[in-house]
Amino acid sequence: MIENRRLSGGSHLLRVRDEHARRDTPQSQPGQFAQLLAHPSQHLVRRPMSIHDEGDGWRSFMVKPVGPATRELVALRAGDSVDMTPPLGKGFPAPGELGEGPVFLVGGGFGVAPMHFMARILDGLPQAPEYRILYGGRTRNDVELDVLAGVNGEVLTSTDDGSLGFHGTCVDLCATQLDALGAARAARAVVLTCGPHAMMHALHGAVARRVHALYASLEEVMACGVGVCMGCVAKTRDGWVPICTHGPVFRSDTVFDLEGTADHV
Amino acid sequence: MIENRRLSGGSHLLRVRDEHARRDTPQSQPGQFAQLLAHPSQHLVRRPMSIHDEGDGWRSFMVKPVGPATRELVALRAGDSVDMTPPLGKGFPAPGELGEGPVFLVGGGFGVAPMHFMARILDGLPQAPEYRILYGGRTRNDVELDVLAGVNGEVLTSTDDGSLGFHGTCVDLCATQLDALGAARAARAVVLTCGPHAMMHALHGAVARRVHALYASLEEVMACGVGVCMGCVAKTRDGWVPICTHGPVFRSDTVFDLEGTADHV
Amino acid sequence: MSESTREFPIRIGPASFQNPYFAASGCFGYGLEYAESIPPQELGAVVTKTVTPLPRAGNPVPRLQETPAGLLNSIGLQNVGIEAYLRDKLEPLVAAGGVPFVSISAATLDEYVRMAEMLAPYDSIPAVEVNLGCPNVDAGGDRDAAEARAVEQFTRTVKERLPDKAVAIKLTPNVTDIVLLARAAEQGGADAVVAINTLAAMDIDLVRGRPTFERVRAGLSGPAIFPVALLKVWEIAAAVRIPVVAVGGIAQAEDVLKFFMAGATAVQLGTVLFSNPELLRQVRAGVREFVQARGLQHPHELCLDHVPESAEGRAQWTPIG
Amino acid sequence: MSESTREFPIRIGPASFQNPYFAASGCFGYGLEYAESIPPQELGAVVTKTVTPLPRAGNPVPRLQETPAGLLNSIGLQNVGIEAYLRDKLEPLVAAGGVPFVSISAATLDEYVRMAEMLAPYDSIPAVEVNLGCPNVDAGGDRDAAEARAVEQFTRTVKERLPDKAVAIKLTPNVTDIVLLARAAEQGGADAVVAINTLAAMDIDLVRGRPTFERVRAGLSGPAIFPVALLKVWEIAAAVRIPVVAVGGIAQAEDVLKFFMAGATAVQLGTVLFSNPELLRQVRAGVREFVQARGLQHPHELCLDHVPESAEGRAQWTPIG
Ligand SMILES: Cc1cc2nc3c(=O)[nH]c(=O)nc-3n(C[C@H](O)[C@H](O)[C@H](O)COP(=O)(O)OP(=O)(O)OC[C@H]3O[C@@H](n4cnc5c(N)ncnc54)[C@H](O)[C@@H]3O)c2cc1C
Ligand SMILES: Cc1cc2nc3c(=O)[nH]c(=O)nc-3n(C[C@H](O)[C@H](O)[C@H](O)COP(=O)(O)OP(=O)(O)OC[C@H]3O[C@@H](n4cnc5c(N)ncnc54)[C@H](O)[C@@H]3O)c2cc1C
Ligand SMILES: Cc1cc2nc3c(=O)[nH]c(=O)nc-3n(C[C@H](O)[C@H](O)[C@H](O)COP(=O)(O)O)c2cc1C
Ligand SMILES: Cc1cc2nc3c(=O)[nH]c(=O)nc-3n(C[C@H](O)[C@H](O)[C@H](O)COP(=O)(O)O)c2cc1C
Ligand code: FES
Ligand code: FES
Repeated sequence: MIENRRLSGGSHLLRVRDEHARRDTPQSQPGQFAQLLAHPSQHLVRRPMSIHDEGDGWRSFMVKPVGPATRELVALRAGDSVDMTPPLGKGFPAPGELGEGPVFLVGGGFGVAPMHFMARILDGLPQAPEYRILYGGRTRNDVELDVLAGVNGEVLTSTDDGSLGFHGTCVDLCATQLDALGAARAARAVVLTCGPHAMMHALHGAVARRVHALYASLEEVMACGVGVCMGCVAKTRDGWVPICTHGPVFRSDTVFDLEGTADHV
Repeated sequence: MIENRRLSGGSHLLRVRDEHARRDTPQSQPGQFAQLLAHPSQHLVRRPMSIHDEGDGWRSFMVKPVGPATRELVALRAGDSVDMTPPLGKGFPAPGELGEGPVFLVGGGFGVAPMHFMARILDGLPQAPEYRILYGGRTRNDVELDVLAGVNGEVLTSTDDGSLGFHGTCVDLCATQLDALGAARAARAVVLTCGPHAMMHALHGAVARRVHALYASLEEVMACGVGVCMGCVAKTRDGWVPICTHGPVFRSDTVFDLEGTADHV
Repeated sequence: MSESTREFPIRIGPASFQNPYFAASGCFGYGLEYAESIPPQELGAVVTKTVTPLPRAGNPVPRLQETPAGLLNSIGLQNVGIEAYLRDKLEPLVAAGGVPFVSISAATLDEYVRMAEMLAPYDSIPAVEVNLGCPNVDAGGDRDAAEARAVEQFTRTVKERLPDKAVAIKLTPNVTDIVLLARAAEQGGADAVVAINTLAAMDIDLVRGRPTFERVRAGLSGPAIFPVALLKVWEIAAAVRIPVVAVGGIAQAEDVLKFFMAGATAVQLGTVLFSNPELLRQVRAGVREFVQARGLQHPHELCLDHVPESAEGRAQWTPIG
Repeated sequence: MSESTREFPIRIGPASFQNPYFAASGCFGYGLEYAESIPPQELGAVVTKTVTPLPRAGNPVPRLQETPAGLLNSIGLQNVGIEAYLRDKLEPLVAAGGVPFVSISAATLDEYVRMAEMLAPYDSIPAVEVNLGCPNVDAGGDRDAAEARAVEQFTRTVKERLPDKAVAIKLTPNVTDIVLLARAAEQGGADAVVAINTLAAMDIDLVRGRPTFERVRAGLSGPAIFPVALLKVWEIAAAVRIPVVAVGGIAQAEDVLKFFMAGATAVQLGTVLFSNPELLRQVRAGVREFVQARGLQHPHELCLDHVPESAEGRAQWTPIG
């Protein structure tokens, strides 16, 4: 590990060495993840983490300490070793596939990590599309704006208690933003989201039909990370498929509002 | 942990903070041990380690990496935390109880650690008794003389292959030393030993009857360290007793040459 | 301090205990060995090292081997025998304010008769645990007790002679269906079942090229077995009406809370005590916090609904003022 | 590379394998998913994800939970079904040089008949593993297979229809005496027994206040269970004359060496593959070094003397030039 920086709300930004990583021709796509574990670790199974950025010789991750393995990770110091897989899964559509309309990057909690990566890539395009990051949390403490440092695009925040930015959820915020665009422009918009399942589900209900496309990055407990163990499945139109290989990013209409998923949360 | 110093043969000298420790009025006796484990650790059970020295606010240990838990310990860096029990068990007789004759401290492998502590204490006495450290190993690499740095007494070494010091075992060396003393002085000598079971057993056979007393520090796999689990027993004249509380130091004639112990090794 | 240890009292048959946190047999000696770091009076009860009709020297060394998140032991019930126990070990524990939950084991019904009769006169002993699950002895070990019929008979034999004491039957997990054994214990008149003893397992010493333990088979304990113990407790709690005392791998308050959710009336701390003498205090604090945060009065209210309602009152607790 | 993987060949019934290192069922998919880090042709065989007569969707999520040194799974045999397996999955593995050891499971004898008949014509399948130990399904799982009579019947049914293939019977450890099941498999004509499947266990989600898995009961795998698996393999190897394939918690070469000492003919790598794709190479190097250092030719020579001599030749190996 190269660097461990504590963020404003208690998450950590970890920068991990990877000789194949490249800033300008990244080996990974936003929405892809890697599996990480401290090395040595008290744990058996590496934990999936969305890629927050890729630089020359490193990749970064935003790790929220929610349990023993993530606490172990954030306790590491520069120089300690980390066990890290190559980038896994299918990320968000490439910038070229986002169409001409406005792009909304909607992140909740550590779901903002892949939004940072996407924004940084959009910023680097000769003709950056118009995009906004909508970043929501319960309270201002959950909105760790320093994780988005260096991003050019506009960042709008929302908090459930109104302590920062828009008073409400980022689902409401996104709906408001689409309202402001007008139906025609909204219909050309693409929304990318990552965050708690309930939030993404609500976002699907609120905006999927009004926009060109909504892509959501799903989360499930993982072991192998490569479609072998069948541990991390989601019900899609094609049946139960591993999130780690068929996702984690799915078009929302292929995974939400299907029979049998309603009670997933 | 305050300091981790690699010794010449691959063992490590670990200095661990303990606010109760005192150089001049040590809380522990040579031959006592503490149970150590890296913290956090991949292991469940703390490992017994003879106390190598006690200073103001610290205790030191000579750790030989022979398996996973000792390898974990020697990989620690200054500043890392260590889980350490208070001093446990019964050590060697106090200096005042060693009598007037010469004292031999016979250590094999990491068994030299408590000999360092004993020597350092003898050195500090107003009238230090005459003592010698006999330190044996298979080859010169096993004789890590730097672990005895600062000791005033004479150090004699032996190696099975003759690559350093006396050519033979430290049992032979001890016998030779006693021969040189003459029977009468030898009969007043006290021998303290710590090392592989087979070595101590042989030493008992070779010298116990010629000297005033031989004390041996036994080794057995431990869990509780306080006489609860009955895991670490040795057969003594009083039956099977926990080494961790009744020892690890025993008068050799109470534990060797009893029925049922011959096949222990 | 004694205030805080008198918390969440429980009942098992005729006996009551100031709290539901016990020490597991074999992991706390006869009760005083750990007194410096864990005063026995802070525990709900001390389940003592299993005593047998005669003293036992136990198995050859080595007797212990660490495994991933576990500990193998082949102690072989080394103990002073019931006579010396009653003469030398019982009183000091009681004098120190500890509550002895005496663990016994025997190879035959006759021996159980004799042991029960020896224990009966001691008013200072509120409870007896019958260890039917030791994998480390030849006679009277887990293999002899794998039959429901045997469990019922052993239970009845002991309970008939100890009507005023809580009699708890400790079961082996090394069976196809532990529920059958628990039901047999209930049928035999047990006041509680205790689950689980160690899992049968072994290790091999590669250097010496032979099994680590002379008896080959040893008992696996520690965090590694917690998920197994949890299932056994869950299954038993759903099937019997007597209290279930949960033991196996407890390493933190969360584990204890899970046992309560699975229907345990009390828990026993074992292997992890060897390396974490703070465990009792951590458990106490963690359970208290969780229970209070949910506005409950007693961790028994955490019990999930797999447990038949009729069984819920099995270990009625009475809030203490 | 292919030179070094052709090392310590073994035989199981009519089939031979280039080395004794297999992938465990459910831990290597249908054989190609891991190909980038673990080329299937480096394994002695790939035991495929268990296939059933019809496709199965498996159990609800969550399906996984880590425990101390272990992994709980409640996959529920999600698989494409035997038809799709034979149509889509078999050939690509064979084409890549992998050796398919096809794992099957069914709920009734009739279904086993049908599956065996479907497999019989495929010359590219040298071996079939019958999974009688899954704790995560209702019908055909470990509880149905806890009876020796059932094991013998299932075995005979499959083997009669697959005389030219190696038929291995995978047993559940969740029984009082696994040796009875192993003997029943032998009696039914099995070419090998495979031990062990996962230990029955569970976890509880404290936050949601309910069992982590919808079916409550799940299967525990990983290093935590190694000492249990080792004892089962030891006991079985001493009691039957057919080869024993060892599986359970292998995390390093030392574990594999212990299984060989306990009498295993081959081993399967499982859970630890998920986090250590180097495991196969580490095992290969570690076993080779140990065997060579002792001047042996084959790890089968490590087998200790609890195994009857008559059984030692059970998996004769022929040194390859
Ligand atoms: C595709 C993907 C991307 C993710 N990206 C991030 C990220 O960028 N930053 C971040 O902090 N977290 C991320 N997570 C979540 C992260 O993996 C979990 O928080 C972590 O595994 C928890 O481990 P723990 O031991 O600390 O906590 P535990 O106590 O084990 O679990 C806490 C919570 O995490 C879930 N969880 C446990 N194990 C796993 C596992 N192996 N896989 C997934 N979830 C698990 C549990 O269901 C539980 O709800 C991501 C998860 C997925 C699937
Ligand atoms: C009283 C006493 C004093 C000791 N003093 C020292 C010392 O000063 N320096 C030193 O390097 N070592 C000392 N040891 C030995 C040390 O405890 C073991 O080397 C250590 O436990 C090995 O652990 P491991 O995980 O590294 O190796 P493992 O692979 O677990 O074991 C390697 C060897 O150590 C033995 N061992 C394993 N666990 C234990 C245990 N809990 N207790 C005792 N032995 C065990 C095993 O039998 C095996 O032979 C002492 C042991 C005792 C009993
Ligand atoms: C060293 C040791 C000795 C034990 N001795 C006994 C015993 O004498 N009687 C008994 O009923 N259980 C005995 N046990 C089993 C424990 O009481 C307990 O059932 C088991 O270890 C599981 O709990 P744990 O994982 O918390 O240790 C012993 C366990 C260990 C580790
Ligand atoms: C995620 C997962 C899925 C499994 N699926 C199967 C299966 O389909 N069929 C089977 O026979 N065993 C299955 N098993 C059991 C393994 O093959 C193996 O018997 C067990 O995990 C013990 O070995 P291990 O500890 O090395 O993993 C599965 C295990 C895991 C962890
Ligand atoms: S984590 Fe194994 S299939 Fe996705
Ligand atoms: S280590 Fe437990 S009695 Fe000595």
